[in-house]
Amino acid sequence: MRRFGKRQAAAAEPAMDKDANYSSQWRLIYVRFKKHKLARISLVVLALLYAGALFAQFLAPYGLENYDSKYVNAPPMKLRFVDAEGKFHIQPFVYGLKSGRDPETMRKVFTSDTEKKYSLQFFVKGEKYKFLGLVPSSTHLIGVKEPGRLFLLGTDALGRDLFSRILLGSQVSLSIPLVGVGISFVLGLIIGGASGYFGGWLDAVIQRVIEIIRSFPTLPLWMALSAAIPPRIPVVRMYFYIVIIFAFIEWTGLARVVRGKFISLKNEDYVVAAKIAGVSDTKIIVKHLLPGFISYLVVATTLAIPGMILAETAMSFLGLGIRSPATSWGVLLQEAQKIDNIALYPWKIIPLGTVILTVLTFNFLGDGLRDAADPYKR
Amino acid sequence: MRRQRKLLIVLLVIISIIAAGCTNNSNSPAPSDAPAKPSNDNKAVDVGKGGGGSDTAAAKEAPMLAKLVADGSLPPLAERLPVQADVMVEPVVDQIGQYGGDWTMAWTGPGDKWSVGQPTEEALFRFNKDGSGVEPNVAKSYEVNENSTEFTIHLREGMKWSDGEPFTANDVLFYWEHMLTKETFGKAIYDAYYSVDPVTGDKALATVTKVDDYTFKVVHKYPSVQFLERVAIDNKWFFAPAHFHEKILPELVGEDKALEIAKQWGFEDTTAFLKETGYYYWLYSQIPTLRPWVAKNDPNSDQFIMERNPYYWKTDPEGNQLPYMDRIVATKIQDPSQRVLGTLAGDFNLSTFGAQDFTVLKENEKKGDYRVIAWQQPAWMTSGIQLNQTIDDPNLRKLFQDIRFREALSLGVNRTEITEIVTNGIADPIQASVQEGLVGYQEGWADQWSAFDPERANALLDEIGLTKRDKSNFRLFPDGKDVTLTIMDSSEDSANYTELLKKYYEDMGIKTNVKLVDQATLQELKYSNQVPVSIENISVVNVAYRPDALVPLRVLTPWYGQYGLYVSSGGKEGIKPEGDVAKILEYWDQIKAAGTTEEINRLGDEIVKLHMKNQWVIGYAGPTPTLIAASNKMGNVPEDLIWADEFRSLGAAHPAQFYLKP
Amino acid sequence: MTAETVQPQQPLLRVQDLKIRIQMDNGVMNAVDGVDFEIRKGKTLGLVGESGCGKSLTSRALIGINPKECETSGTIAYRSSQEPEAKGEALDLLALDPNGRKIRSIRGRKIAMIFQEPMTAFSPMYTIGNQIMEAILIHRTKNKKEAKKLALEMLGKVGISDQEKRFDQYPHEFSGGMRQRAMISMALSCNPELLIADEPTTALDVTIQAQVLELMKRLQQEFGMAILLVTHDLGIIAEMCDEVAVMYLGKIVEQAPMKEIFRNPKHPYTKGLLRSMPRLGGNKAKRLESIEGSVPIPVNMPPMCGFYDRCKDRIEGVCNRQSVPATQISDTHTVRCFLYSDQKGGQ
Amino acid sequence: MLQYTLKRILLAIPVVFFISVIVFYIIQLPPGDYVSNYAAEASVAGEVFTQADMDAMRADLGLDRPVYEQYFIWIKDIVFYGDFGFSFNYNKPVLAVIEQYMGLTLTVSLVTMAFQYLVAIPIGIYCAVKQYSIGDYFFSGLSFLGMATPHFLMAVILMFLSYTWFGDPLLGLFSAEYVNAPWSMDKAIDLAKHMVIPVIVIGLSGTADLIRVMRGQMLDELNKPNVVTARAKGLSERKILFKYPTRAALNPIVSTFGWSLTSIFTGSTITAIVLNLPIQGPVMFNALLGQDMYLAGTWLLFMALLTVLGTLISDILLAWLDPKIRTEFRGT
Repeated sequence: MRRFGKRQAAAAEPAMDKDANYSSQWRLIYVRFKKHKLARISLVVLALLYAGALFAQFLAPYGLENYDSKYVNAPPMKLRFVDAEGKFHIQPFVYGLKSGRDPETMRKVFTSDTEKKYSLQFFVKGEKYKFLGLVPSSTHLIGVKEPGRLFLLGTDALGRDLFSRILLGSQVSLSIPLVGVGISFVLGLIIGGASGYFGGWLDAVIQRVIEIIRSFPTLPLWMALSAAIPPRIPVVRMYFYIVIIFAFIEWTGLARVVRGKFISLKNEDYVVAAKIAGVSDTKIIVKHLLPGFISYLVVATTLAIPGMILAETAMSFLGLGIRSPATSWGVLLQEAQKIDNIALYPWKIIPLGTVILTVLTFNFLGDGLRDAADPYKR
Repeated sequence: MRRQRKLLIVLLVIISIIAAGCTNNSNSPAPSDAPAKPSNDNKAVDVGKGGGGSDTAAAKEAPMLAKLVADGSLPPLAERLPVQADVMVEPVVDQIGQYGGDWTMAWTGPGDKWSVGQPTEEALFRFNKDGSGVEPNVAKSYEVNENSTEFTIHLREGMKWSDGEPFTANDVLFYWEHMLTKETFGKAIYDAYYSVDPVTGDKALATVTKVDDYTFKVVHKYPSVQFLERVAIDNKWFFAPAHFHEKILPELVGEDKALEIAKQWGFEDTTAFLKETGYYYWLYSQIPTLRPWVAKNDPNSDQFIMERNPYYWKTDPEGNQLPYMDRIVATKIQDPSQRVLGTLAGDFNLSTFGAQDFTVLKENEKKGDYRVIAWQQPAWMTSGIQLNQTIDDPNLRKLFQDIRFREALSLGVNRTEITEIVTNGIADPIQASVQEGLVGYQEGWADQWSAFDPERANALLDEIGLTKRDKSNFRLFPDGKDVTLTIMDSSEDSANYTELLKKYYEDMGIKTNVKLVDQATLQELKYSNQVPVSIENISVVNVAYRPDALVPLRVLTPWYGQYGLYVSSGGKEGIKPEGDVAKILEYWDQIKAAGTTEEINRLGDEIVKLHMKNQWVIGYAGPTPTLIAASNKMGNVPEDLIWADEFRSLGAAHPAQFYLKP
Repeated sequence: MTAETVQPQQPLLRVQDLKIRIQMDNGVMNAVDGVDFEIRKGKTLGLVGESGCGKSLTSRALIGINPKECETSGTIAYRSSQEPEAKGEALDLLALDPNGRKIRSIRGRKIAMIFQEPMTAFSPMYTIGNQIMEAILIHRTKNKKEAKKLALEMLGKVGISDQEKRFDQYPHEFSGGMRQRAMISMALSCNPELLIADEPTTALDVTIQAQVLELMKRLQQEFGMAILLVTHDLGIIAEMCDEVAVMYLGKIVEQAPMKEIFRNPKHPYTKGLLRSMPRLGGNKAKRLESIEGSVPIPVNMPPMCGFYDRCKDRIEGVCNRQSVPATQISDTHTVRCFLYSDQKGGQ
Repeated sequence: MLQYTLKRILLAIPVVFFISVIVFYIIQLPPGDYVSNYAAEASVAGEVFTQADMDAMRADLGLDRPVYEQYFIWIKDIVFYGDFGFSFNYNKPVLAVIEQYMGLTLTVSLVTMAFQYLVAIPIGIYCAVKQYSIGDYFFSGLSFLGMATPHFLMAVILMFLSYTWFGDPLLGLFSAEYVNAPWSMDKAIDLAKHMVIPVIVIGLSGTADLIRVMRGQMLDELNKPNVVTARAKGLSERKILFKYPTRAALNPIVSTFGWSLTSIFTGSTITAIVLNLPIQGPVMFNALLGQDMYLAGTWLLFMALLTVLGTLISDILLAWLDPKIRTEFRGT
């Protein structure tokens, strides 16, 4: 006999009456989130992106310092199944590249050398690297036999494979915003909360501090930083510095919101009641105040992550931050934005796609979370 | 005198009005030519390509000026030009041009003063087309005595400042007495004005005296063979509008009054005011000049405008007063790509570019309706390095002074790859060297250590004693310390190049850092001797003209580091030059006191030879040309000149004779 | 007042076969599943049931203010005794455009509603006065001064002193009871024929609860309006209602005059409800009973009695095989249970 | 309220003072100063600059004094004479430089801002009301795209597209012939044409943010019981929408308006550099790079002041808009 299962029931419950079920708020959020298709897809995409970053060295056919003057500014190669004679191959292949220069414009011109076929191979031995930063290895997921070259997304001005650079760059661009946002989230929540909840002189002082920090000019700070940082500092550490600075400014916005919400919520009857009942301040904040505006915080923080990814690109534009051969998406975009690249080698804009994709997915994810966390959702 | 002038003007106005009434053509400048000397180019009738109007005589001056003459606000052309015999006739490159139009260009603002300064510059003497010598420009002619101590210089009679005041020897004397020797505009008296005793090395300042209104004399104590060339480089304008500066110089109007005037101009103090008005005068519309175009508005505007000088003293071979183009319109840009885009879109009709923009410019040549003209530069290279011979770190200094190390660095880099990537295949994969055709050219130099031979490079490094290695397999000094090359750079543009260098050097086991600092910091670091490796270029036409890059005379060029400070401080600071560097200085002293040009060239050659022997400056890619993207409408742009600061860059093309085809 | 004498038997509102279905990811939820009831002029109908039984949806469906995800069907025949609808035929409120002018002229004017949460039912952005006046300005007068006068009057009627000052205060400056009074004054400001009170006192403490109920009763007499009282509290039902409808899982399982329900409950659910209600003077030794289990969610329900899982008197093979028809026990008493149905042997 | 405002202004004074100290310190942080910068530029242009020249120039500009002394002189002149110092680069008083760019800066910022608010708020409302509709996805997607593309790249790409499609990259704010021309209809049209790219680039990203916030707030508000109450009163949907949820949802947006005060002046710096807009941002960026310290310092101080002012405005707006906070003041 078909029975109406309890599990399904849980999903439908909030639709009935609001006072239905309060015990499992996070579970409800989870259930509602699962219903948000775009957010679910975004989560999958993000997971793929992060997995790509984690295993970048393995996935990328080439390393960051694989310069080759023969293949400067080469356009993306076509993976082919059918060769020039119309024969079909199960294993995809690429043609070799013949390069020359246009005598008039000195532009590098590439033509496919249909004589030379290089099949796409898996688990190819190539440049040495450390898998996950630990295990030395030289196996790359895909590649072609030397002297063939595989440039799925073309090459840059130094003849490096753009596909590899995007993958390897994602390690920097994807990992560090999380840290920045984490810091600003924690700082904003704690400080803003304390300011709003306790009020009084503490509030006054914190507000002043926030004001000072907010008024702090970021640009010269970055410039001073880049001038002050020693040359052989590991690039990632450099980026960490800047992200921390960034987070340091970012948290203030969050803190203000939190404070405002706290002020308007702290006189709610249920909060006052809890206070009188002797519930500890921390517990009141965590149990009673936070759920009141968690959705806003979620939106704010998920929106802050892409903000930092973009900030990194902006810093690269100003010549601050990561420097080639170390690579981030900001570095790639900075290289792409030169007018001759856009005019002559448009494939260099491809990293923009990954930036947009990441920013979008983070946003959709945040959106899904927001909708899921919304206590009034029907 | 003044009343007379006024009367004359009134008379002229009346005549011109009557004349205007007589002819049908109301804007006809014909009467302005009428009172001029009849000898003044009657053949001008055949100026076929002139204004194209019915009135051929109109072609003698720009329509916009003819109009002013017609309504009486400007004296007729003949009165504005010098006397007939003294008018300078500027040859045109291709053909007689037409009046009108704007030269639109991009600049980055008043800081970019030279990009409008050099093309409009009028020097007393200027370099001739191939740069082999100087020719009179503002000066009409000169005489020099046998032992090159007395220079008599003649000026052009009737020549006028852009405000119509006459230009005479007084202006030269005023400049000499009140400005140059008093250092009012913040520059020390130029070396050109000192002569040196070949025996004692004693330095003596020249004397300048007025002979008559149009003649003055410069007298040196010791022979100064290259005086005119040196003036053409050090002190292009050996004159200033006395009637203007009289009214602002503190020593003439008093400190308080001068400060008051400075404040009126918007300046905070007189020092900055005098520097700007005395040195960068062409940016200020209030100051009369001798240039073809004069400033019309505030250079800080988004668009800086220079308009034709109605009193310009040059004509084309057919007697048409130059310049052809009405205005220079310089639009402020903030990013170099805007210059490219603007040129592609036809917003800028003549701009200059580095070789890196060659392909994008060339590909859009047709669409943008312009042509790309390449001028050679006298540079030694495009990409190279200079090793600071006096760097603080004793280990590094010893290393840098070791010729084997320099050879190793030279051999360890694949020049073909550098030229392909960095110069887009334009430059040759050669050593830093003097180009063929320039003074100091040495046969075979370009190929010295230019092969890519990492094996030999490593062998050399081992031989020097850099055999120890650290964990990352980088070489260490015998005492166990790091060998680290720090390349200091101030431009984002060379990032590709330094990145490659780092790779090659590290392949040899030499740890390399690239430190990007801003220009100001780099300058500071140079003074404090903290630039170990620099990628600055060397561009010299003739060492005798401008020695600073090759001879350690001051803190300027990275390779000689503190040697320069030693010389400029008279031995009080810096590091005493030794060996070949000391020899270079000896040669230079001899050049200063040399009696003949041959002698000077021989000594210059010796200096260059020492550079070839030591290769303090290592080059990885040969020189690339400077590109000029000129609209196809822009005529008379020469195609085969040398782009050199000494020749005033674009100024060498004599832009006054550029013209726009309708 | 005259209408009553003319057509004494015509109810003010007759709800027939009201169904509300909501599309869910895992099926269709029959939140309200064929509800029939009548509200007579000046009388109070109590709609009682547990949380989630669909009573709130039902009450809101009457004036069409459920969210648009709720597919509603059936008829809601509204027969006003006031102009201009008085003369015409009964008006099917459900047939009206839920955002249309017609239904809006009834909402607030003829049928008003008060809600459980007086705090959130008022917007914190506007003064109490502003929000009360709003309805008056829509339905009664365009003159602001007059509207204010009426509103102040109304505030006085619900027992708020110092109205002038209160009028300009914000909801957060009111206590809970005050807010509910203000809410009532807002609802009654246009002198409606029917007041729907959705758990009007649930959020209030007991003494205030009593005051508010007292107030409602008084005003009912004063204005002669009918009340649909939605509650889960049988105590309130006992105090306020003339008739009671017990809802369970989207269906009315039992309907009867108030006294009848209390004296003679038929449906096992009703009985359970009554047993779980504390009584003054009741046997203290006897523990209050509760109904086992919890309300299932009516998604993809097969035809069967919704109370089957929790029912002590369930008949296997009958109660879980078919939907339960309503059984008329007396003129005024209906119950939906196979225990009283003739059809139970039908299968 | 007045008392509160006054108190806040008093509290702001030490903040501004403190900021001015930090600002001055920051400007001094990078090695080198205006003179070395100037010398570097001069030597690039082929001029020769000796150490003595530099020392003399430093003495003239007062840059040879200790930093704190320079600071006090600067502050003293500001406080007593309203003199913000002198721009080395422009050879003009700082205020004159700021004034020169103020008009166009305000034009650009206000137009883009107006664009942002006028576009974002209705779209945000629409997206919330029609949640998960095609329109919602379309606008959200578009705004996300605008937000996800780095400004400088979007500006360059748009410029290049404008060039390839229309033959004009629309550099700057005016075509060459209008830069120095007096105002006319044609010039205004030309300006409007040149505003398209900046408005898209700067406006789109800001719009994205605003749409997000507006949509989120609206969704919160739309589900509040007071909407149901209003509906039960017989209000029309439109009136409900604007009176209740919209009004409440605008709260955080309006109150953060003060925060964006500084972004009027600095928000578009990078875009302005790429697009060659003659506005404050790039001027200040160059002042910072070129160590034109009084100009940079004044600018930063000005920004700091605006931030403080903006915060004040935001707080007052917040209090004024939220009855709860407003009555808290009335009560005490």
